Amino acid sequence: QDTTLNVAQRQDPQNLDPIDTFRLSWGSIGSNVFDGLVFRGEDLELQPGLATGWEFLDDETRIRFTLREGVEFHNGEPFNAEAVKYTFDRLLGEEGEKGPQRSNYTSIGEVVVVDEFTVDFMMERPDPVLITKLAGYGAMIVPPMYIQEVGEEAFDMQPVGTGPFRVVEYTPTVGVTLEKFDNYWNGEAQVDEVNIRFISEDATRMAELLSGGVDIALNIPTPSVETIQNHPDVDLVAVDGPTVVLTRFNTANGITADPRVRQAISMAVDRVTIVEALLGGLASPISSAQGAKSFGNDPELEAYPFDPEAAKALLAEAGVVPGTEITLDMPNNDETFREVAQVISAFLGQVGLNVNIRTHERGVYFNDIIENGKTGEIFYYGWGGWTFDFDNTAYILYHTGERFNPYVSDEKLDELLDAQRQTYDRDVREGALQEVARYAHEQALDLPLYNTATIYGVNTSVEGFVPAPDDRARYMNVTLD
Amino acid sequence: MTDTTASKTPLLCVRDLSVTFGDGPSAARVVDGVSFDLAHNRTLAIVGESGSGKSITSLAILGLLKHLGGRIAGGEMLFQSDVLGRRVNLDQLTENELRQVRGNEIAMIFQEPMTSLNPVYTIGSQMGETLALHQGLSRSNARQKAQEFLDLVRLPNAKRLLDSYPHQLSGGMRQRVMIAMALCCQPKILIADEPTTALDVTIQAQILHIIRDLQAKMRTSVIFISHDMGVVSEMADDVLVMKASKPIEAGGVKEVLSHPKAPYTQELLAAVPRIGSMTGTTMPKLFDIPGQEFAPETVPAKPVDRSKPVLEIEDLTVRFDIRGGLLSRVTHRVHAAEKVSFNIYPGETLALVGESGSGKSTVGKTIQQLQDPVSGAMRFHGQDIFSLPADDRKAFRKQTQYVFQDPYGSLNPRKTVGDSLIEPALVHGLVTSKAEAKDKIADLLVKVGLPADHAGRYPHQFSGGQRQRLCIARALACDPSLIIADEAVSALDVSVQAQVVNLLMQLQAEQGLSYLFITHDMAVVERISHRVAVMYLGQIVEIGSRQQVFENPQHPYTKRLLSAVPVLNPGVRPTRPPLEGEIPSGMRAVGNEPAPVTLKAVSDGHFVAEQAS
Amino acid sequence: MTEATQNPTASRFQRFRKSRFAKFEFVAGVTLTCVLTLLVVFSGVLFPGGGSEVNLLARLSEPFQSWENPLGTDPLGRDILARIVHGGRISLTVGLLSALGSVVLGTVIGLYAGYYRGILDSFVMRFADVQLALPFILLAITVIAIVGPGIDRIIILMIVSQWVQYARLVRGSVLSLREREFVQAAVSYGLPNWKIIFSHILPNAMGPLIILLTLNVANNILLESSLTFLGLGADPQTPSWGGMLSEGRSYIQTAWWITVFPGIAIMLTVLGLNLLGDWLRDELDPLSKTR
Amino acid sequence: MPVFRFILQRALQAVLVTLAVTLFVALAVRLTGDPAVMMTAESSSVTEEDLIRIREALGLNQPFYAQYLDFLKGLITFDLGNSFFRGSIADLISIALPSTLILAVASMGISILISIPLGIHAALHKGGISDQIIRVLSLVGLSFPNFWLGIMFVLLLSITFPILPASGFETWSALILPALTIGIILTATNVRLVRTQMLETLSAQYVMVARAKGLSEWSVIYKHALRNAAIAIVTFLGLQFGNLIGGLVVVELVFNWPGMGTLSIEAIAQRDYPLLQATVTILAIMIVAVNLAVDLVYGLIDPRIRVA
Ligand SMILES: Nc1ncnc2c1ncn2[C@@H]1O[C@H](COP(=O)(O)OP(=O)(O)OP(=O)(O)O)[C@@H](O)[C@H]1O
Ligand SMILES: Nc1ncnc2c1ncn2[C@@H]1O[C@H](COP(=O)(O)OP(=O)(O)OP(=O)(O)O)[C@@H](O)[C@H]1O
Ligand SMILES: [Mg+2]
Ligand SMILES: [Mg+2]
Repeated sequence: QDTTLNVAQRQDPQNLDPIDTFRLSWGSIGSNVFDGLVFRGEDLELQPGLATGWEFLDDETRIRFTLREGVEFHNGEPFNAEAVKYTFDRLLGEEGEKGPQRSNYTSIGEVVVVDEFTVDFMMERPDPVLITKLAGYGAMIVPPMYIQEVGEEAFDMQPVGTGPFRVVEYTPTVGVTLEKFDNYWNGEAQVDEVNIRFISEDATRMAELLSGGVDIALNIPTPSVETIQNHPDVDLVAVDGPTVVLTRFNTANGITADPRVRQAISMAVDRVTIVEALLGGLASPISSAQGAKSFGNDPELEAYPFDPEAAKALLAEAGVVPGTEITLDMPNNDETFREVAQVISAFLGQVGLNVNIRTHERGVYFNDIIENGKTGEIFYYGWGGWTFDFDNTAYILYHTGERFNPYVSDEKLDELLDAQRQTYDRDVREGALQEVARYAHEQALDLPLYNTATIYGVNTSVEGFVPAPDDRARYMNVTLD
Repeated sequence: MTDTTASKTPLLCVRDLSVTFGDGPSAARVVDGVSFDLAHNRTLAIVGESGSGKSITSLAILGLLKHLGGRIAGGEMLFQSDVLGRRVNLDQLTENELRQVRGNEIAMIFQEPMTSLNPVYTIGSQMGETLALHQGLSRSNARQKAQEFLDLVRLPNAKRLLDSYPHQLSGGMRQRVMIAMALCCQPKILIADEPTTALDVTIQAQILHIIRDLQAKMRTSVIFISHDMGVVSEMADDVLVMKASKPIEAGGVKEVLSHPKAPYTQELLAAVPRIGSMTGTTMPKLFDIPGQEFAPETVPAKPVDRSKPVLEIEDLTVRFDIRGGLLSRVTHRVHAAEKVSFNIYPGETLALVGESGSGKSTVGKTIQQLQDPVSGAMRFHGQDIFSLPADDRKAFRKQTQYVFQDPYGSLNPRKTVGDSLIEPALVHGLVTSKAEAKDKIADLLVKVGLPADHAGRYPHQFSGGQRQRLCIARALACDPSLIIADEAVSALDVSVQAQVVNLLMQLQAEQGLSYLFITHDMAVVERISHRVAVMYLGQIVEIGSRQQVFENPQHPYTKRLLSAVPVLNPGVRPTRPPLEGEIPSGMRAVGNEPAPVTLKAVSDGHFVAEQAS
Repeated sequence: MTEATQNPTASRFQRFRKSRFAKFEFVAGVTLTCVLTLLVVFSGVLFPGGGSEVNLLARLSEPFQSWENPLGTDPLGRDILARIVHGGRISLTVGLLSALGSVVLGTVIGLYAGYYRGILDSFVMRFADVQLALPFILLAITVIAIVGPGIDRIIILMIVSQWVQYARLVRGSVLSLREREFVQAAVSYGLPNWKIIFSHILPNAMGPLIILLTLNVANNILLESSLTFLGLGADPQTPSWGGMLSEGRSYIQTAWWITVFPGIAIMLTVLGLNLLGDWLRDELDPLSKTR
Repeated sequence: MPVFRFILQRALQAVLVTLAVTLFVALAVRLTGDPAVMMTAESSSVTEEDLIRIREALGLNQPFYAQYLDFLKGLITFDLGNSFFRGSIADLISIALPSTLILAVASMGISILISIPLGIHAALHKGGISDQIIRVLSLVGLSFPNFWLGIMFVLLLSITFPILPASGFETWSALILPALTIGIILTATNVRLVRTQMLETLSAQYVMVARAKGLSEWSVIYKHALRNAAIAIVTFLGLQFGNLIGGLVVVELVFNWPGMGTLSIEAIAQRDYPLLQATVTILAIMIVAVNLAVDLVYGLIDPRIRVA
């Protein structure tokens, strides 16, 4: 009797090739099909994956990986140093150029085959996050012979990896069917088949979950949390995720160019209430643009307290008259933030700021409104590096000239951010990143709101599902009643 | 057919029939106490004014009222049925029994031939349907039989017709198909509801002939509904006159038509234009309507001054292009008017007569500049119109006014009649102030015998005759010298028609108007016109004074036209020869131009086309 | 289809029995539309807060529990009733403005095209074909991707893509009216063209036009809600029915009232307009006028 | 010959319309934003060189007319090329088109099955109770926002009473809810249409004639009246097809139906020019084709426009 696990997730990754995507929707499929040299499980600890170990050589300009033996791709092709070299040559070469993953790995200069089960990564420049990055997305190891045989386009649809499941069929916009891979190197999947369906409409995905049409649903929207909690057959499984939500300020123009105004706004918004009331408690208020699990988080750092009176005073001091109009920009497809924005608007209304909310199509929002600095005084920003390393977020937010940083340009921040990128020393880096967070807080460069939980709805018949904070759901150890 | 000789009991015996529509207090009684007997092989004509309940009576006999929401409120209709094998009261039959009688023993030809045939089925299938139903014929047998009946109504090429659709047939052909369809089960009773009203005189004559002929062959009893006394006199054995849902008078045809007792019957007969009644006179003459406002003597018969024509038409030619083929090139042309020439003098009525499609309206419209001619000249009081620039030409639209055939259609339903009347005068700047306009409207209304305070009403609040007067009043608004009346009286009831014709003549006497009177009704023409022009296939084939044309018709076509008019001479069956076939059409392939006819003088002012062969 | 093909007796009968339903339509249509319009017009007086006062303590209160929030509250604790009343403003504005805009534009062009034929006429017909082949929603999504979302743009978009319907309809009427005898009569006594168009043709083409108009007002209200549902409509702070539906759908299992009530509001409005349109159709039927 | 000419003329017109639509779409789509930018919208580190590289890879550096001609060439040779992001467009369409067609046909079917008997019944009982109920119901049906109706169905029939699946498309049962959602709205219009058309034909003289011939009610109604009413009904259904497609776009989203609507909306969101061009063009061709077919069918049922 074959067992089939039915899963629903919001998005279609549209392309199963690891180097052609940056979507979380790929992570929850690809993580079951591919392995990287490094493995990072649900506890976020880095462990040996297809590499059994690694060491830094030559003044940290060369990293040597010892590869696992006896591993086989789904098509029977052996895993070896050639496969690793092929994977990275492909990622950094012509094929990788067409996709969005390449830029994450450009610190690697070249991969050299030492022997059948040893490779050296010759580093172009230091990359402290590299090892983490080898655990995901673009660094997944792909089979050279298979790709050469079927071609790149076929690989997009019918990829082959070394993971616990192999792709049986991928039907764009509909779903993907995975089948247990019998020769998996690291144990055996408990279900025979996983059927992942793409259901973009939240209400429909919920309906399927509640009616038993699917066993596990990903991307549970916060409004549905209560329903799931109250439902006898479905459990809610939540874990802190990488995604943080903040509102950023236009620090260059308008009233928010004045730090006092920014601090006032920070004090006028009650983030705890937002989290409790709107997010069903499934998020945590944050004091910098990172969650508690993030490398670089400083538990000591206290957010601005909720204090409307103080906020009013500060505003008065800054010469902002009550009734001043400001604008908040946001993308149009974020239902939850739509509510949050309106609550923020209500809070700011209490201290005399009238907020107009403008929405934009997501693509336009990021690459026009933000990139070209066309935002109002306040604008939404949500970011979730699956690496859980503050570097990723902070660099984008505060480093001068970054694509999504139209306003902040601060020598001190640039220096700190650059410095921590030059070293693999975790303590040095951590100190620098915490310093960045503190400085941003003092300047009130943004208003960090909360770190959202990754929420799954799971039927009670499902056992052994461990929620992945980074959305990379793994179904290997899941069993069904 | 099992006709067991003339039994003493009538075939159909209607007693005290009443029909109501609606229920409760708002119920309308549209047939009230009608009784009659229909004997074997006899024709009963039901005549009466429009809306008097003639059609409803016949629908009641067929048991079709309930589909219209009507109900038989009283009376009985006894019918000797063979299929049911007993004498039945038609009102008491079940729907199923009724269906066996309908179409089989009692068949009906409906009022409007144009809409009585289902447009999406072939003639053959529509006829075959009835035959299959009532006579259980197979497809091919039904087809065979249908063809026989089409032959019987003298439709040319019956075999091909079976596969034709209704729209491919002319009105006359459709009406004949209807007759064939009604007769194909050889019913005992044929109800013919105004079978010829919508048709041309010549076709009418043809159809009446066919019905009479078939009746004689099949010994069918006929109920013939009409408001045309001439037709009735030709067709009926017995007559029932109805008015306002009640029977007024009944009896043998001779008796009723020659010695009408009821005032309404008398009135009806007085209004009937009788062709030949003017023989010997030269001037037009008013209808003698009992109780009308002006006495006939008030119209002095002035001789027409023929020194200076109002309008001269010379070699007027109008053609319509018919496009076809892949490149939509002109492949054919309708030669609607070919080298038409005539004059109209002040105070004169020229009647333009001819069959449907002979080009009469085209000539009228061209004069009114609603249609561009291909060639020819037109002079108003000597002024050549077509050579003027377009803008100046329009001013002449004041000089001539056009009265359209359909009085209802030519009044804007959403304007008060006052507004409609004054519009032409406003356009031509004849009135400038509101007060002036008001006076003028009142004046116009009074002129055509309508109360001045009706100006604020809408067209639908007037009767047909009143509307026709309104159209005439509008034509008068610009003090034109010529009025073109295109079938202006054909749609009217005889009595109303007489009133309108009188009005026209009276206005002519008062104001010296000229008329171009377009019609195909020879009886009216005889009354109203000074001169007559006969058109045939786009050309004038005979023209002369009324007396010359009517008393000495030269062209065969004129003769045919005259002989087709039904004569009110009860009891005397017409002896005119049956007409065959369809009217030839004016459509010709490009390059195949018709030969122009040459007119030859027969006597002073009387010209006739020379025969081609 | 034309009057000529109808049996005069039967239509007389239909007129005669023109049912009580006509009255019902009228009363129900007028009542619904008037009540809703009044509510919307006086929304500012009835609910001065504009329905956007956030009260997180009262979030998701159930309907029919208190006088304060008779229809319950949304996730931000805002009063559903107040939001529906205020939201009607957007819906009705969109419905009315877009329909009025397209009816004016379409009628003028249709009259001209039908009367004079020629280039404009073939252009209108071809444009109509093209427009027919492009589903409005897709067009709207594409255009809004270019110009950005907003009620004003939606209205303009609707006008741009709907005037053709009116133009086609009017053109059709004009083509047949042109041949009617009263128009011919007007030509025959020399009435200038523009006068013929506006005083003879237009009034007689009004009937179907008004029906299309009411239908379109109703449809555009639905379209607006669809677009807002897709995130292309009004900004989040302005209450609109489509927006409410869109926001409420994630709560459909926990708080049905957020979605159901605005849905009913849309339904009633559209129903009211349709009833009115139906009634108007009967009323403007030339046959029923000859009574 | 004239029939042939008619078809030829209509087909030519259809081709021109399709061309105009494709040109319009191709132009409009290029105004919506740069797909290279969109593609990298959420990637934080993109350089101008990256963008140029991507544009080149996507063929966006060519002049517009060349891109358009390429597209047309593809259209004619049935080679729709590749999506910017997701492989062969033909593959995508081969899933989306049939599922949209199934849904369209099913909802049309539902609506025809319901609306014809209902409309006839109402017409036959004009002014009666059942007629009034049908009229009111049809108006109510016209007044639903389609996506809302869909959500209500899901709430009622998938969650409260879990009888039918809320999404999916492999099973027949999954077809029911979306087809019903659109079907109901179509039915509402169609009932009214059938009713008025039937009223018109039922009062026609030839129907009275058919009765006078003694035909049974059944053949009077279905053979004589309905066939004539069908002429207008069919034309209207053709015109309605465009609206149907528009409605599908939204309803597909609600039911996660993998059809052309969903595909188009995704394509717009990603500025996937080739895909969007392809989907909209195919939808347009479908609509044009349906209307062409209607014209031809029209000729079949109405001999008056069938030139002899
Ligand atoms: N379906 C109907 N409902 C209500 N009244 C009707 C209906 N049909 C006819 N009538 C009325 O019944 C009366 C008689 O109509 P009928 O058709 O029998 O007249 P008619 O004598 O045949 O007139 P015509 O010469 O114009 O054909 C008219 O007053 C008409 O208004
Ligand atoms: N616009 C037109 N296009 C093509 N043919 C036309 C047009 N108008 C009239 N005809 C044709 O021209 C011929 C003459 O038409 P016209 O209307 O002048 O006839 P008529 O004698 O007035 O007939 P009726 O008595 O039926 O009114 C007819 O064969 C008609 O079919
Ligand atoms: Mg009658
Ligand atoms: Mg004529």
